[in-house]
Amino acid sequence: MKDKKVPLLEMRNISKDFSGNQVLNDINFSIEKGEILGLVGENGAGKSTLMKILFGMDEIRDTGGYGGKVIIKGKEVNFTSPQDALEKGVGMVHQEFSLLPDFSAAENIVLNREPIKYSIVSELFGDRMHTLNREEIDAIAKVAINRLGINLDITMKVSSMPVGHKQFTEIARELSKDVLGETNPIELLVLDEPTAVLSEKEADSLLIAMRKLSEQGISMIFISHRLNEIIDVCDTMMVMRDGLIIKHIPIDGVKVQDIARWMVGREVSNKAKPRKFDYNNIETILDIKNLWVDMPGETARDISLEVKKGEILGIGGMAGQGKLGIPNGVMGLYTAGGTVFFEGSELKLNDPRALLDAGLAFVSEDRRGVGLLLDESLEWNIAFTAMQVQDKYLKKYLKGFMTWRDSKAIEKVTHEYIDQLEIKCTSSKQKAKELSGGNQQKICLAKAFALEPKLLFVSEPTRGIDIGAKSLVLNALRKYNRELGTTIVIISSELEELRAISDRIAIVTDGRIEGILEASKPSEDFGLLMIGQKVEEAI
Amino acid sequence: MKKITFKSIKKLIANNLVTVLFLVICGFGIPLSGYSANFLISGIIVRISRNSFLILSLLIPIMAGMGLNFGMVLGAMAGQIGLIFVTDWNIVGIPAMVLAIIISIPISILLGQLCGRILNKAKGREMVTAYILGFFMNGVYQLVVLYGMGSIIPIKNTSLVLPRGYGIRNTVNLIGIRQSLDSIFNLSIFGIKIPLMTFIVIGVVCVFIVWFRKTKLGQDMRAVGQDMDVAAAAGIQVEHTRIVSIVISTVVAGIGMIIYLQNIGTLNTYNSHTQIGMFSVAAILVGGASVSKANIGNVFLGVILFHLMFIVSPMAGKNLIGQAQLGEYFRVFVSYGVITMSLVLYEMRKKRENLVNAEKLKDDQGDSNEN
Amino acid sequence: MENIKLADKIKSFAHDFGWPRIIIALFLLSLFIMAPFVGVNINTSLSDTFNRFGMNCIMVLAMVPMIHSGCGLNFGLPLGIIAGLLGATLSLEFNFVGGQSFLMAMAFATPFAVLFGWAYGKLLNRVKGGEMMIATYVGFSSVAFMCMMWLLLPFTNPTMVWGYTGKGLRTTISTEGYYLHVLNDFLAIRIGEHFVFPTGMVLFFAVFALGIWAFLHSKKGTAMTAVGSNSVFARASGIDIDKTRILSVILSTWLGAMGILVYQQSFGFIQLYMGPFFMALPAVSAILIGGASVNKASITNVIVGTFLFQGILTMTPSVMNSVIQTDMSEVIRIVVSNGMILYALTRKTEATR
Amino acid sequence: MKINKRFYIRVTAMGLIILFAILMAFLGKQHTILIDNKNIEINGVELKALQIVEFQVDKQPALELAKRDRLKTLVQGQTHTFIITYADENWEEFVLEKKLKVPFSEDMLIFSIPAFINDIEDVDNYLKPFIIKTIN
Repeated sequence: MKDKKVPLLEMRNISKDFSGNQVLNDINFSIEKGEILGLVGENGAGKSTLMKILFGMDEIRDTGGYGGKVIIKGKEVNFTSPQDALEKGVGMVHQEFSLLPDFSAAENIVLNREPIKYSIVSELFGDRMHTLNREEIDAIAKVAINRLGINLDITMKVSSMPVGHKQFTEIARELSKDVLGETNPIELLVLDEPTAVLSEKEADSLLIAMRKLSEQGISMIFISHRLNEIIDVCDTMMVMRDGLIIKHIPIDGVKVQDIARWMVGREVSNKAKPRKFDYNNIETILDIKNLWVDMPGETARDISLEVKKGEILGIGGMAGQGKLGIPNGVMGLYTAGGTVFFEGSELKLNDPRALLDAGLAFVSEDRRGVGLLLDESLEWNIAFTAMQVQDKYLKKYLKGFMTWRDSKAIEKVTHEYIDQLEIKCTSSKQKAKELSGGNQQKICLAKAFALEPKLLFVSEPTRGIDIGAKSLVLNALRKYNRELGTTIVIISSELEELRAISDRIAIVTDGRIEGILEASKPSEDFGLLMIGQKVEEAI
Repeated sequence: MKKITFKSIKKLIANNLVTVLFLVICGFGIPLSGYSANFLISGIIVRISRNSFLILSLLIPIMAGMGLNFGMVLGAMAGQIGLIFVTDWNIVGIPAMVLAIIISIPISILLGQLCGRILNKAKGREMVTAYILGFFMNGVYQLVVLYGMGSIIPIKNTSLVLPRGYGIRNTVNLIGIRQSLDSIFNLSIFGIKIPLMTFIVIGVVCVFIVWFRKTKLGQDMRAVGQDMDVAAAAGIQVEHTRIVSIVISTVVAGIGMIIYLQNIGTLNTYNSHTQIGMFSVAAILVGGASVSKANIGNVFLGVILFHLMFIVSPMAGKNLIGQAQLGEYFRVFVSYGVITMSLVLYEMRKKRENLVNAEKLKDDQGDSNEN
Repeated sequence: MENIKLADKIKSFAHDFGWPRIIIALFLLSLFIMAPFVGVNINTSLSDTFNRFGMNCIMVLAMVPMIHSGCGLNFGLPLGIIAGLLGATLSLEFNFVGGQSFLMAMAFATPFAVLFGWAYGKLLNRVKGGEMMIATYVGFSSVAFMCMMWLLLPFTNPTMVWGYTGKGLRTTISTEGYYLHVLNDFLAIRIGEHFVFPTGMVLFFAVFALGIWAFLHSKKGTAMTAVGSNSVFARASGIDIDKTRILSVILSTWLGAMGILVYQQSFGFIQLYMGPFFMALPAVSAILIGGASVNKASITNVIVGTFLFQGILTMTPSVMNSVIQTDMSEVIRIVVSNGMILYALTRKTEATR
Repeated sequence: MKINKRFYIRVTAMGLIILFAILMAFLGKQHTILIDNKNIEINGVELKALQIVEFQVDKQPALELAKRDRLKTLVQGQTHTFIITYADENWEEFVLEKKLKVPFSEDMLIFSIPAFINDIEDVDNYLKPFIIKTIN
């Protein structure tokens, strides 16, 4: 099927940097007509940036454009927007659905491109007064659905559809765009983790549909973390890491273990000497049994985990696999079930106050949404939780009836942390929203430190902050653990960082603990755990 | 035929609690008030012909996700201004009504544009903003009518103007147009006068609404009403579509006000439009409409039930406790109570829908935990 | 270099003080300047403004707790006013006189205010995000409900009951002989024969304002501010969101009850039935004129806002009439008051979550 | 080109609506006509009021006027037919009919019967705008 002629899409020495750090450097690859290319890589390896360049998203243009050429069928091309890319036959299917619940499948497929019947009124009041041509809408929808080779009732409302059918409706919408003849036929379809939300059976029918499309000459870029799907459906495969293409080879003969090694394999640059942590005879401070957490996008299904007193436990895993669910569930921010023992006594779930009283603290991954009072001063942000939970920084009158904010004490503690964590700000009265990402993260840390917790959950502490702030935050955490013996549970999607600071790392995949390894273990083992391949347990 | 289990009846009642409540109130009220069926039916017929055009103007903004358009008061003002000019030029009969409508349409379009733009700036709290905008424009309306007309805007007919030389009187006698639409050809079936022409006009606007849903603009509005981001991603001009929905609603409200006033016969210039918003919203809610979903059936059911309660309660109050005044307050209380209840039910149902998704998720995990 | 910095300072001051507020302040100032030229006695209008300030400021203060806790503008103020009316009528029923009747009215009103506030708060907690519209209609339906109650409740005090039937309350009841001007005359300062400063009322307000200011500095008060500013943050810090919001609603309703009592003692009449129907809008627009937004309000906003709003209400009838011989004050009141609310609602501040 | 076509359609539609509005104004304009059966003096000649006369305009019911009577009737629209039936000394009936155009802007007009009978063609004599004499 793959005749050797001008490749459908070719990307020649593509490079991109976001304010200093190099995200993509010298990317070269090409796709033939009807070929399915599997694109694999850790979060932050540069996959989504590459796709954004292909689709000419504003995000790229606003941050200084990109180097290199994008060539389609031999002609260099520079799309101005996803709509423009679509005109040239390059479609994209996102992970989250952009479908209207109360519209039928057919109406969703032709949204804003509905075929119309002329009505005289439009002469007066503009084109949108034409009436819809119902029959043609159904016809187009049927054609698009048939190309996917699945049977789907196009009159059914999307809201009452199973998840798989929603995915097919979304893909059918991209395909239907050329049936109308408005755009030249779809030649390249990018599928961004389409199977992430599908069940096994639904994923298989999607893969079959993809095979059918490729026989019709449509080439596809299939981004997924489920490596076995990649092996089943793709013709060739490309592994990306730290903005580089590590491997670009045909799929036959490749095993899952190889992919995992390429995805993750790089030497551990652990400057700090890894301390020997004797796990056997140290008592467990936190014991989680069959925890499930209903956090949208990060659902934890059945987590059982023991955290030893005084250790730094890392929790890693791919995005969306549920690792963030653990801290949010334990701390009561999202409904959770199961049993959690802290220092022997059982904790009441779904009640943040009980957790805080017991001596746990949590630095949320959603700095702006959960972690900060953006319109209030730094003093408030740092002193608030400690004041509410442990009545710190309050002057008490009439035996506790009249409490009064002790502004001097608040100011003192704020300045303490400003110096300790080197927070760059004009004054302690400055509003939190005026600080940089890195400094905001330090404020969240200071808020948790002010509680002097026995156990500290830290979630994605270094996401989206500059390198300097990163090392400072990690050092502060390490210092707190070494000097005050605070047990730290750090959740991060950057494996590198976890291995630098944690004693051991638990990998969460598909809502369960896949395995727990010593930090010093080779990264390939972690890679395998991430894609759900068992590794002989270290402990 | 779906087996009507107890559960489905309970679900039916739960969904349109407000309508059922009104059936109960009218059920008790009618016998208590002692009105004859004939009197009630003719009263309802008059009210349907008078109010339904106005209430129909609420349908399109609901479809476009703007909630209950309290800003229809702006359309009522435009209609009244049209009537004032027509009365001043001493024009009567159907031609006068048509002329008043033609005058009111550009004013309604202008006010609708203004209202639409303001509501676009207050996304998420359209209803309270439209409500306050109604009050604000009432001030501007008074500025124009109480001070502008006669001084800046020439008003020839002295019987319209206040003794001080400018500003329109509080009540304007619309004798020229009174009942002109209603009395074109009305047949009376065993004693009840049915204004056929008015019903035909109402029928026309219903056909327009049904046809409008089938147009591209109608489809865009439904899309914007459900999810603005998805609509925008598909390339629909969300802001423009929302403004158009408000403009149409204001124009229809303007025409509706003219029909309402021709039925009543007199225009009290400064407060007849203030109550219209509240009564129309209460009526459509009683008909079973919600903030996000409404159809023509809700309008007519609502008009019948709401106004039945309105006619019946003073007399019922009088017979029950010997205080007509009580019945008077009772119907005001029920009208406001109905709006409060349906707004609360709508918000709670919206919250429950989000919860249901979470529930579904939990169940999936529940069984996945077992295996 | 100097004047550039000055210009920036003015521009930044103007920006956060908000253009509409500046226009209104200048408009009021011009009214005060024009007054003497048009034969309006400055003293009387000033004392009139202070009097009206005293009458309304507690009802405007009632807005602060709910705005702080993120429940939005309290369009349901009539609920608090009804609690106050019940307190007043009960105090008159038991024939308390003078200062004592005012205290008893407050005492009677408090349980109602707490009960209504609690139920109202619970309701608002179930409709987070849609509070303002529902508050408006809770206010209206409770006023309409009370209209029925005023007819049915067994009151007997002859000054309050309808003359001929002897049952059901009059629409307006005079507080003559009960707590009329109880606060106004309390160490009132008279300068010349025109100017009277109602120290009692202003002191009364000062006590309440201080109370709220102190509360906002307390642990619970800080928690309330956090709930208003970012409720997820507050929840993560172990605060019971719903309980805090209900507390703020109870506080607002109670202040509304106290506010109407102060209003009556100066106004001289208790207005029942449809009296409190439109009382929420002036209070809401006053605090917005003072600089508050939909989720941020301070005591200074209350003072500045009430003074500006009431100043306009007193000055426009007298000054404007003599300037352009027409009573435009009603129109101006509507436009300014509702214009302000509209301005606040269309600001970019995120809607009450 | 396409825009022009639609542009013209819209302009003509706008024009049509305005014309239709003017038509409505003309059709709906109401005038009050005061019918006078009084002596009237026209360019020097004194015309006597009639003993009894019948006045009818368009389809409205006929009105009877005695000497020195003045009646009022409302008419809608611009052109009306006036029908006067009267009898002379020897009780012979005469019927005079005239189609007249009423000036649009005049709200109130006065119609003198004797002048009408005297000279049916000379409209200005018997149909004049009625101006209320204000004491200024």
